[in-house]
Amino acid sequence: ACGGGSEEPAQGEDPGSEEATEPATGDEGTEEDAAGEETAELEGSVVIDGSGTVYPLMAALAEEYMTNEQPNVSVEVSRAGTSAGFGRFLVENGTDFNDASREIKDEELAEAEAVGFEVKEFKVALDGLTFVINPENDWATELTDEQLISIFKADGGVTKWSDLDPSFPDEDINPMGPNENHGTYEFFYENVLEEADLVEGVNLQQEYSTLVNLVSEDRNAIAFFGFGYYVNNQDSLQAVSVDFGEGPVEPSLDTIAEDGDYAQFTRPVFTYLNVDMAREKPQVLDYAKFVIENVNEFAGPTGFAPLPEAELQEYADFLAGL
Amino acid sequence: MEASSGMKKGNAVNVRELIEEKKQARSISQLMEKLMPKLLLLIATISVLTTIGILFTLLTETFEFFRRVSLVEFFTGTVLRPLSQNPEFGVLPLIMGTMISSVIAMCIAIPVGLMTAIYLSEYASEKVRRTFKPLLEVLAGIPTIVYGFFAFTFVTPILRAIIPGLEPTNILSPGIVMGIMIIPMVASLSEDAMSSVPNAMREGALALGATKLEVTGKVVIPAAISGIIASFVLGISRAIGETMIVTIASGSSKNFTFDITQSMQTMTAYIVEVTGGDAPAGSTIYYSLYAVAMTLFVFTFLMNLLARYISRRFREEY
Amino acid sequence: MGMVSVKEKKEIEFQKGNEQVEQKVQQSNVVYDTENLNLWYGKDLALKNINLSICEKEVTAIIGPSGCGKSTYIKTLNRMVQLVPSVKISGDIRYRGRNILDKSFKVEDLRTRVGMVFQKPNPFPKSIYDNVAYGPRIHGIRNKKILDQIVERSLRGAAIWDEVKDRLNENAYGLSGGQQQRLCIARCLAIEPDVILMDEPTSALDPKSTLKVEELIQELKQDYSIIIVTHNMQQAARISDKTAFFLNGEVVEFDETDIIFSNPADKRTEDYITGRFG
Amino acid sequence: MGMVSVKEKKEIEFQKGNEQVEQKVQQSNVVYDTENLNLWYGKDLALKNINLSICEKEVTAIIGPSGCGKSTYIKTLNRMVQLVPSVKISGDIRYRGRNILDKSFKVEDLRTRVGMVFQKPNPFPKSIYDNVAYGPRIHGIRNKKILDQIVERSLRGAAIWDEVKDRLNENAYGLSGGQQQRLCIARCLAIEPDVILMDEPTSALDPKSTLKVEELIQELKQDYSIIIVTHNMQQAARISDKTAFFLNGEVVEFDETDIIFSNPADKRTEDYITGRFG
Amino acid sequence: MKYINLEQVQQRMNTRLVINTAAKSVFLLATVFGLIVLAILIYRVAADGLSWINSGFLTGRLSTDPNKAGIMGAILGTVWLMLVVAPVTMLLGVGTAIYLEAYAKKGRLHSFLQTNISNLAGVPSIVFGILGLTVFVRLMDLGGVILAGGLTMSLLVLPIVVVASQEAIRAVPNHLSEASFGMGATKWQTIKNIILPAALPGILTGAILSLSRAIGETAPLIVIGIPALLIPFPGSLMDRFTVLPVQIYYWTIDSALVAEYANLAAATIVVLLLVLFLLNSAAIIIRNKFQRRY
Ligand SMILES: Nc1ncnc2c1ncn2[C@@H]1O[C@H](COP(=O)(O)OP(=O)(O)OP(=O)(O)O)[C@@H](O)[C@H]1O
Ligand SMILES: Nc1ncnc2c1ncn2[C@@H]1O[C@H](COP(=O)(O)OP(=O)(O)OP(=O)(O)O)[C@@H](O)[C@H]1O
Ligand SMILES: [Mg+2]
Ligand SMILES: [Mg+2]
Ligand SMILES: O=P([O-])([O-])[O-]
Repeated sequence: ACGGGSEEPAQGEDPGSEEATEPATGDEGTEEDAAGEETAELEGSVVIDGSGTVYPLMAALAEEYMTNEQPNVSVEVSRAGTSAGFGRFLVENGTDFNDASREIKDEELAEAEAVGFEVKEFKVALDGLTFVINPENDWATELTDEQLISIFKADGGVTKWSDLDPSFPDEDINPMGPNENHGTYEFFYENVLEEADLVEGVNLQQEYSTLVNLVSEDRNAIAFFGFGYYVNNQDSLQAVSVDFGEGPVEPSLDTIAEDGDYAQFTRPVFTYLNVDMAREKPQVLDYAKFVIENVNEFAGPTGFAPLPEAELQEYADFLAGL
Repeated sequence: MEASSGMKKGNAVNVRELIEEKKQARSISQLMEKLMPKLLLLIATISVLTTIGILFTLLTETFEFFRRVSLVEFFTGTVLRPLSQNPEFGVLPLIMGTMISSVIAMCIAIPVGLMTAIYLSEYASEKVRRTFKPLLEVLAGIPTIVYGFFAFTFVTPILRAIIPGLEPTNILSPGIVMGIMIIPMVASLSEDAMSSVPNAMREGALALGATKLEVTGKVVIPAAISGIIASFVLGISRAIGETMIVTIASGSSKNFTFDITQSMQTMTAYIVEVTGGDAPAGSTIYYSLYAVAMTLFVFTFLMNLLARYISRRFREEY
Repeated sequence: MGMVSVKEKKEIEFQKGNEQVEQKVQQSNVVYDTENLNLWYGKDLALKNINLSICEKEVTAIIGPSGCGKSTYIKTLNRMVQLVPSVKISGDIRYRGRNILDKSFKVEDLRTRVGMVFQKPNPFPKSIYDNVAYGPRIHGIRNKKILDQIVERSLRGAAIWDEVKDRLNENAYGLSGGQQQRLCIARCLAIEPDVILMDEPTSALDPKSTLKVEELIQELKQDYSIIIVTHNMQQAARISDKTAFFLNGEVVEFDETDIIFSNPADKRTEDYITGRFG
Repeated sequence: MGMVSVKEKKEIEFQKGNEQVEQKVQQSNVVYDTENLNLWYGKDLALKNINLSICEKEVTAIIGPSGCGKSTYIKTLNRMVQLVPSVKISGDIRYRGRNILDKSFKVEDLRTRVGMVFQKPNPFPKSIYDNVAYGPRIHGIRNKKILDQIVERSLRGAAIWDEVKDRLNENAYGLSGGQQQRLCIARCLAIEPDVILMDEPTSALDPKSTLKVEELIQELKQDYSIIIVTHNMQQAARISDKTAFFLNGEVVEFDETDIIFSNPADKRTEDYITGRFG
Repeated sequence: MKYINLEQVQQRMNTRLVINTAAKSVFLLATVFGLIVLAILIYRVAADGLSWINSGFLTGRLSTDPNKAGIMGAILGTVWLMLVVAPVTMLLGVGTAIYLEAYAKKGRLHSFLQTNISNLAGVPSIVFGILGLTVFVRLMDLGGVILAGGLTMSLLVLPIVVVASQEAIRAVPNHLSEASFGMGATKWQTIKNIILPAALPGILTGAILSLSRAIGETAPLIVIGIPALLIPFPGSLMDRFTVLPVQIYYWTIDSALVAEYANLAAATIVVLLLVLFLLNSAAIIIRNKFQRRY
């Protein structure tokens, strides 16, 4: 079982290609392992760092695992940001998992190879890139994706609301978002702006709390970040409904799902596993299995849309093979 | 001595003989006598090792940083975009943030601190002084994280109600709160300096018919000026090194501006941001952390030297 | 008025002796008149029923063993003693007829008329010039010419002008102890006081400087009334016109200096003067 | 040996006078013998060519004006003066024949034989018992019974036993100044010294306590050699057998106390004693 | 000739006295200002946090759910940290102070050590964090564990203890050690038996103050790396940990995510301030109780 699993996943692996793993052996392994582990008291620690966006989901999972599954295992979750997290992940004896709100980069994979360990990517949930504005802002509640991009793009030609629509106020727009430390920024930069420069004067912040505050107190502010940060602050923020061409779509758990209407601004969030660690340390493997088994249950409450079961099953199979 | 010990009235004990007898036992104390200074010197060198450790860690990595980024770019660049695709490493925005927050802080701390010191040292009764000083010391003992929380959740909203256009994270609010935090330091050190001016001098002035204010302004403060200025300088170096208040309340925009209503980042806050858990070793941004820390270290080091110089140089002889 | 040490009631003869003293004292012009003065530090009675009259243009010495209340008494005369918060006072002290313990009497006012020289020279850490000009300045004299004149006159008056005239802008702490003390006297003269109080002004000085200050006191008494505390009996004998002997917060005897030292009325005075205690 | 104040060479007669003194001094047993002692604080010569012999079971008083080197000299006798880092010494001091300035002479040894009582009573902030037991303890005596005996005997010796015997475990700072000073003497007796050095032991005490300590000194001299510094001439006259008069770091005169006070050989001694300076 | 015109002096006297009184009020106001801020700060924090403090909060484990979250882990982390900081700082601090005050000759070495210490006192805490990260976490490969954090903190507060102990030792009057030397005691005997006991209150006060500084420090620990979620309680020096101020930090910046975190932060601040208040009271009591009587 080990041989099958270990060959493929490392490089540039597309989650889709996992179909290649043999389900049969995997199943057996899972049952055995599961049977063994239900009684086995594990101990040791699991170390997780990375995305602040994914943090609430992973923290909730970790807490559940420690309180109800394996009380002697210490799962510590940090949230340095996706890239900073990879910094700790891609070293010898680094972290076991790295949460990411963007896909791992080729350079990063290469580094893992250089250090000499295998990386496995798990999509864990779906996040809708949400644009938020001040509750007092009653004009920009519905915008087209183009308008949004033009606000944030360097040569979008938009600095005032009235540049978008003459009926809007003649006031400066204050665009803002998370800084380059965050996967959210990179997703936005690469997938939405398609690597065009950001507008001069965009306010990039390290902490999401700062952004929430900024927008909640500034009627000309507009910011982007993960859906979860919006859900938790609906009192002080409102989300922009985005018109992708077929009428405005409000981001919600339904619309940001894989086939929802908001899917264009939806992105998967990931956690990356150091497979060698999982092989070495039973608690890491066990925890990985736990995450895959339970992630959908925790996604909704923490502001993420769940993944299709099939996708998760593939991961479960892969883990069973370790 | 032989003669003297014989005739002691006490018949039971002869201390002299006992002492002579125990002389051998004293070889242990003789050993301690030789050993302790060496042991203590060893302990005392730890503090030197600490300084060496700081310099060593900062310097090697800083050196590496400057192999990647030129000194000129670092010290003259007004743009800091370490994480960007085409990163820029100008430290000036951070220096600006640090300077502005410190200046704001000192605008609060110096006048209020000095006046507090004057009140406590010259006007307050002994009883008042004995209640107020510990209370102020409490203010000094509050962890800065608490001040950060206070700045962010209390002072900023109030300021925003007063000053339109003030951003939710700005350099003004942490600057003010930092000033409040430093008041006790300035007050306490200045008060020490002023109380150590001999009473004889006050009496000399009072006996000429001077009022308390005149005694304070023309005799006590001039006599204590070195200690007072040193307290200011130490306050500034505290402000420069302060971390949590600015990290929480001034945001992380690396603006190069004089506009205090805006979010700015200080050197310390930058270090927190970049380490944020653990810095990715080996990248330029990782090294930039050390370069900024080195700059910060040099800043505060110079301030401390200045404080020492002032308190020596301008000490009034009396 | 005069010296009355209220002891146990039996000492009636002793009291009689004092009445004679009183008469002598009244012959000249009285500057300070202390009546039934009691002073407490917290609960400790440090001055007990002091009655004493100080006359104009004389040197009055106050002697007594350590802790007997000499400094306390002299500091009461310009109310400096009230800088100690626990001090409580009862009785009257009239300075030229007005009760200085009265609320309406401003201490600042009193102290511009009654100068004080302390045991340890205490110049300000300023230039010699600024030290002397300090008093006139706080009283509103800004005119440089007038200040120059005052400074020169005061330094001359304190017999130190020649020694410092070329270094008026140097720090006063560059002077020797004796010079510093004379500078302090000059500083005190600059506000043109009426009375000068001196609390052991030479006890921190070497014999030579002491001599100089003693000579100076002799000169000053032409123009000022001087009250000097000393625990050097020889000094009291040398320079004073009248001497008061304090013991345990009381005035044991107050009389012409000659009489005190040659023919004291009280046994304790004699014991003290002949060095039998203290 | 003996007292030789080497002044300018002209003062030959003066020298002659001293030789007579020398002879007198040699009559009794010598404990301390100071020869050509010079002592510098940094560059300041504080003791100039001191020659002095101290005899057993006598009280030797050292008098002189402030700053003349009295404390410096007495502290040289147990090498406490060397706690000041800048001190440099030349000359010889022989204690019972051995040069204490010699490297091979352990100061700790010297100081167990030569006790010292200081100007201000300086008991340790410990109980009365522990104060007295301190010395024996550091010298290795731990036996409680022996310690008890030593403590009692020492306190008795210092004439304070009756006052403190019921409160041996109370803090020494609860005692009055005079009691504290006698406690310090007891502490010093506890290591059964041969010589006791006293540096103005009564200058911080009230007259009553002073008297007690003076009486005590008179008693102690039965068993100990005592060297006492005082600036109270009357005290020196009252209690000492011999008196040395110091001036500006030199010994001006050293002789029987009676002679010094009634018929001093040197004009300066006379001037000082009659209060003409200081 | 009189230069001083008594009448003019009299007239000016009133103005001068009024100015004096006015200035006094301004100075008093300034003094009170600091205390008012203190009062507001405490009131605000208490208002936000007090109702959240209950036994569950104090003894519970950390949680992402604000209603379940407890700070026992952070409290224990703080205690563990102090178990490192207290002995290490005391040993190093008092040792250094004794050396400087009693042994080092007043010369180059002495002034070098002294300068070094007062400069260290002025080095920002975050730089100590970097030192700890580089030396203890990476070089000695301890990781972000209690020992590494404690050693970092010890170095950070070392100057406080050194300076306080030096002052305490210096305040022991010379005549006490002279008395001891006079009995034939050696230097170390004198230090051990006389100087240290007499200086102890001052040393303890310094130690407590340094501990309270260490308890409140956040930045160096953040630099060393402290997990945002850590549920198990630390049980040894080599365990990862979190402490009260770091927990306050995370809850403050996460208050955007879950509003109640702000209350948790406030409640934790109340606890932290309480701890510091107790420590400081202890320091004051020690200071007053053992007020020098010599
Ligand atoms: N500030 C004070 N608080 C309490 N008691 C004091 C104070 N100043 C002096 N005393 C007490 O008042 C008494 C008289 O003291 P005072 O200083 O007047 O004596 P003195 O005669 O000047 O002595 P000396 O010759 O030593 O200067 C003493 O018992 C002293 O202890
Ligand atoms: N530690 C020191 N460093 C430098 N000079 C000192 C020191 N101690 C004393 N002196 C100087 O040595 C001289 C003699 O001082 P000493 O203390 O022996 O005088 P003294 O006769 O005991 O005076 P007093 O009666 O005031 O106690 C003085 O000029 C003094 O200034
Ligand atoms: Mg006095
Ligand atoms: Mg002396
Ligand atoms: O915090 P991030 O998920 O945007 O990296």
